[in-house]
Amino acid sequence: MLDKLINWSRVKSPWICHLNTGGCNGCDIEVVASLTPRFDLERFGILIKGTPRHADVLVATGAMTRQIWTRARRIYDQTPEPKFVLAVGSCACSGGVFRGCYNVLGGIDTVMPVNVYVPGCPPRPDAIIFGVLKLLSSLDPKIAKLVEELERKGYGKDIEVKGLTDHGSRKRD
Amino acid sequence: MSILLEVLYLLVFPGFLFLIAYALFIEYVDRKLYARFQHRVGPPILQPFADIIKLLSKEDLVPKKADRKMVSAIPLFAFAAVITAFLYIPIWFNQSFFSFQGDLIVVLYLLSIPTLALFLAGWHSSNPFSQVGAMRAITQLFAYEVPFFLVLLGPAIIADSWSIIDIVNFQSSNFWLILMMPLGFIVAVIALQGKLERIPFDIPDAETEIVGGLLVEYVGRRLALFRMAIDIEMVVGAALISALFLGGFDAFISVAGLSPLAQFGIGFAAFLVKTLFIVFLLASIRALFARLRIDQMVTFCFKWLAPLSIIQLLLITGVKYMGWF
Amino acid sequence: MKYPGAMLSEIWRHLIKKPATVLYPLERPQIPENFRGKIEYYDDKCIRCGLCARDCPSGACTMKKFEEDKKPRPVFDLGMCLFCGQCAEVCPKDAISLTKKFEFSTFDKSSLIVE
Amino acid sequence: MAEITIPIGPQHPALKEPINITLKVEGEVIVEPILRIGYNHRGIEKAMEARSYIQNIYLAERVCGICSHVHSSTLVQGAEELLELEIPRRGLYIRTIFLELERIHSHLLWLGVAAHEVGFDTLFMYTWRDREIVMDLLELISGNRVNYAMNTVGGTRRDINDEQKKKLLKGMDALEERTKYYVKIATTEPTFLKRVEGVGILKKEVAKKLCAVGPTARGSGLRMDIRKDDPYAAYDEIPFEAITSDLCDVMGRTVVRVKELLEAYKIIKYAVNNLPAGEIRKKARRKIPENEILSYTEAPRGELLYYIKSNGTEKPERVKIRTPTLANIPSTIEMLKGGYIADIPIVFAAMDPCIACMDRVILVDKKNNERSMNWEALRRYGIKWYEVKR
Amino acid sequence: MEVEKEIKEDLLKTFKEYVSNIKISRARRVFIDVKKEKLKDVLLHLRDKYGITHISTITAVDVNENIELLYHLLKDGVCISLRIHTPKNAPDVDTVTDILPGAVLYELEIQDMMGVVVKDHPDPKRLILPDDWPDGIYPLRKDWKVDWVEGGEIKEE
Repeated sequence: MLDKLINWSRVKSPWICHLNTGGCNGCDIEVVASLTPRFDLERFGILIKGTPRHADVLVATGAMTRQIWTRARRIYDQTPEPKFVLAVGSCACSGGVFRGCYNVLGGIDTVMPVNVYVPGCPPRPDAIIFGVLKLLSSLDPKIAKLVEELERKGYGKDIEVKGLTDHGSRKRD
Repeated sequence: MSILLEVLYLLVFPGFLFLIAYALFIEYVDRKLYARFQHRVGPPILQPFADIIKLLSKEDLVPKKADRKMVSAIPLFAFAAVITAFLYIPIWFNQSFFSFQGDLIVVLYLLSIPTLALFLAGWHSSNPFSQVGAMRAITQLFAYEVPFFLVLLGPAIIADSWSIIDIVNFQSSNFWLILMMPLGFIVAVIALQGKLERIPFDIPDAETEIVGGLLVEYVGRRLALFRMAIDIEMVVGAALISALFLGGFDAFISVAGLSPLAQFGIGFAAFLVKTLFIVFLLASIRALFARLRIDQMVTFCFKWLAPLSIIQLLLITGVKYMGWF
Repeated sequence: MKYPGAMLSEIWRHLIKKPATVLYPLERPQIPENFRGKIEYYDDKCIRCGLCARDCPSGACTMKKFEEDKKPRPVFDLGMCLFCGQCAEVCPKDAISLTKKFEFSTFDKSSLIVE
Repeated sequence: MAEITIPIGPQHPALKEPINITLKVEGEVIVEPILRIGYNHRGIEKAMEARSYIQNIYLAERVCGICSHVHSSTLVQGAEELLELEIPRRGLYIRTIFLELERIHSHLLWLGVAAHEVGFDTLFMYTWRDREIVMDLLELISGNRVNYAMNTVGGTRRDINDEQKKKLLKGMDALEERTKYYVKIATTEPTFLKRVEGVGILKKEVAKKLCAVGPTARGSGLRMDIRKDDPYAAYDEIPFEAITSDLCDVMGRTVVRVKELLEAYKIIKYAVNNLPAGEIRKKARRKIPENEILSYTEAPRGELLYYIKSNGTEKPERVKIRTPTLANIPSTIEMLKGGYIADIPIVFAAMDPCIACMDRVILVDKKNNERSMNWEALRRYGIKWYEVKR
Repeated sequence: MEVEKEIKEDLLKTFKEYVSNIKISRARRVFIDVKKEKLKDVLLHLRDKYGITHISTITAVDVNENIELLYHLLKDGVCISLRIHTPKNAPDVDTVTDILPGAVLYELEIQDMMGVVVKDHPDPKRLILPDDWPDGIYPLRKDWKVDWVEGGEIKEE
């Protein structure tokens, strides 16, 4: 019962800390854009926190540069358990277009374990939200079902899921 | 029997459980309003609750250099202070359980404790950000505390009593004091905003300047306690202002002949409506302004708020001296 | 004229307006027709010319030799792809196209390889 | 009271270009900022030498995600000049429309971020909501919200059809109305004005001496706009004004950016209404003859410079990129001197590399080399602070 | 085109054999070869006579035995590029920050990336490359191929 409650709270309140490891800003502004009225991450209970101490999810963007990787690693260590890492953008997944440059180590996963990869250059804010959902789907079977459906149908119109957010399935015109 | 009732008062209503639930609800209302002002959807209703549970279940970290005992004790201290303060504020009928002559001063005193606790917390977590935040918090404390105290003195002078319940009773038999001292009400709301460290006075934890400010190093359940303490402080502040200026549980209806249950219902409903109204005002202020710099904040408080509250006080004493009340 | 709270009417008006939020995933965003999303590759059209791999800026597209094929054919690693559409542009036979699909986050990087 | 040193950065999440500034401060007043950059150094110039021009277009777009189109335009423009290629007018007009759309998106973003720096979150949310109009238009035409991949050597890759034209015009009208409202807010809201007026002062002579560029220079009254001085793309045919302001502070830079927004709407409307017919691109050779070229453009942040040296193959011999932010850093250091710690974000944002927040400030007492202050030091800190303030 | 021609004539007259190879590649683009020791005089002359104080950047190019430095000066859209050469085995150049204060960062940049020693620089320090980058490796030189440079270690705070 208590486990269930804790699990529920973790699903409902994933606070994120945004970490730029040397990207081109494209993904960064899309992460910030996903906070703004059009996408509004707060409806999932997500808040962006400036300090890794308060965060549950590290959202890392950009290829890992040689100058910053020690600090990135320290930030990862400072985040309290349970923690997750979301690699947003192709650079964060693998180094992307900068792979092979002398000052780039590669993707985020060269320095810290990554839970979910969100490819795209940059991914749409929707895709970032989907990445977060994908991450949460490992905690909550209800979201897992939704994610599966989204993946299967791809871009479709008739997906109906209730109870994901407490706004119900209110449809807009 | 009376001991049982007392325990019930303390733990369930209006004490511990109700207060926590209501504080979390108020936080939800505040965040939702803020989001709607910004044309967003905002968080779901159980969001604050989920945040707290999650924080309670997080791993516990204390920075190496920090003083472990202090770091653990301070949030509890702040939490206890605000919960105690609430017990003196009447919320549904004309006697608060712990009311006594002079409880207004006790409440004001207890309401200052969270800020001091925040200062100590920032200071003892040995992070430079939080130390800068602590400095700013303590500087700010002196700025808003003066007008806040001065302006809350007014109702006490009018009603000739240091007891909140007397002031409320005075209002229900005469009129709401906001009619007599609108200036005081405005100053009180602004000063409360400063007390709660929200925009435009969120200088101690200015997120874009010093990251999380005071609470940078706070993790898990200590952070949860602090968040809760600040939420409860908001409830207590709103309830205090509504009791002193908006007539507390008074709802224009004569409750003399009604059954105790109906009396309770009406009074409680009035309490809810009034506190929510004040939260609405607070949320509007938060959405309307940019953050001030610390020196601008201090100047603002001493140049505008303090003189205004003194003018209000002089007016009140004049009225009192003339013997109109 | 300077007065505090210049935005008051605006914020209170927004209180009764419907939020600007698109409630993804309950409702879907408008994806334009020529969106550059997930890459699709049609093996039957491909003539194995290797132009796509030559022009790929990030090395996401490489020519890989398979057992059953005589010539190497392109393999796309979406974990490196920039979704610029250069490969689709140079392809003489339209064997590569960029779809409107953007939801392909994954736990496992190897699942991002399109063959 | 000893001077204390505060290193800011580099890895802050919202920092667009990770940067580290070490500040020597007295109380809350900055005495001397020291700079350390390169956290975002990825070795692009070296990488460009190993890639063909076609591949470099997409690499150049990723130099910066906000002004991606202007980077690729500069590169492509240089390559076209080396090839002595005549570009179809329609292609140039479409390129110009994108350059201006990008300027709108960047300036709106900046306005929001600046509001966020001073804690005015509501304005931040509103501007970013309205920015979505531009993002939608960009996505509608190019297929991506941030990196448009519209340029190629010889023209542009995608055309604008009639329906898209209509949407562009409609979007510009809506944005113009909103921008005028923001101008009203930004000039009447006293708490906002208090944070931007008289902050981060950069005198005209100093700006000239330190080679400031873009809105930073124009906000100090220096009239320098590459679009006017050295017209590229279709700017020689489109009427517009170069904006300057003599306020010399953050407010001046705000005024310049907001007025530039209004100009940009006009430019786009003109370009859409007068879009020439014809094709959008010409076929270009892959091998580029040996020569050298300087390609200047006016990015949203200031002048952008590419020096391209070709060697007759399909790969460049040397590409040198000078971004406007680097040019503005000496001026920003000048602005920070004598300011308050609390003003760092907004002063920095005014240059538009945008430190949205700072991370890991470590206070080091210079004399004792201690990491924190004791109570006595704290008391003195407070007293000193007020003395300095007075 | 008048300004460019005027500058060309004027420089040829004033500095004679110290300047050569003046090329006006198109309107508003001038490339001038200058002898290394006369660079500062040319800069002073341009500053005092034409009011050119804006330096866009300094480009360093690796050309076989020499390293070529281009000082791009800008005035009202007219870009004048002064080209000097310095031997690759011992590249050095005098600082120009006393004439053009805006060149501070660009000089550090060429020092980092090409190994050109800037003499009398007011604040010589590493600007762009990582702190643990080995000395003597300059990434933009042609003879250095991109290969792996050993990474640093996490330092205790």
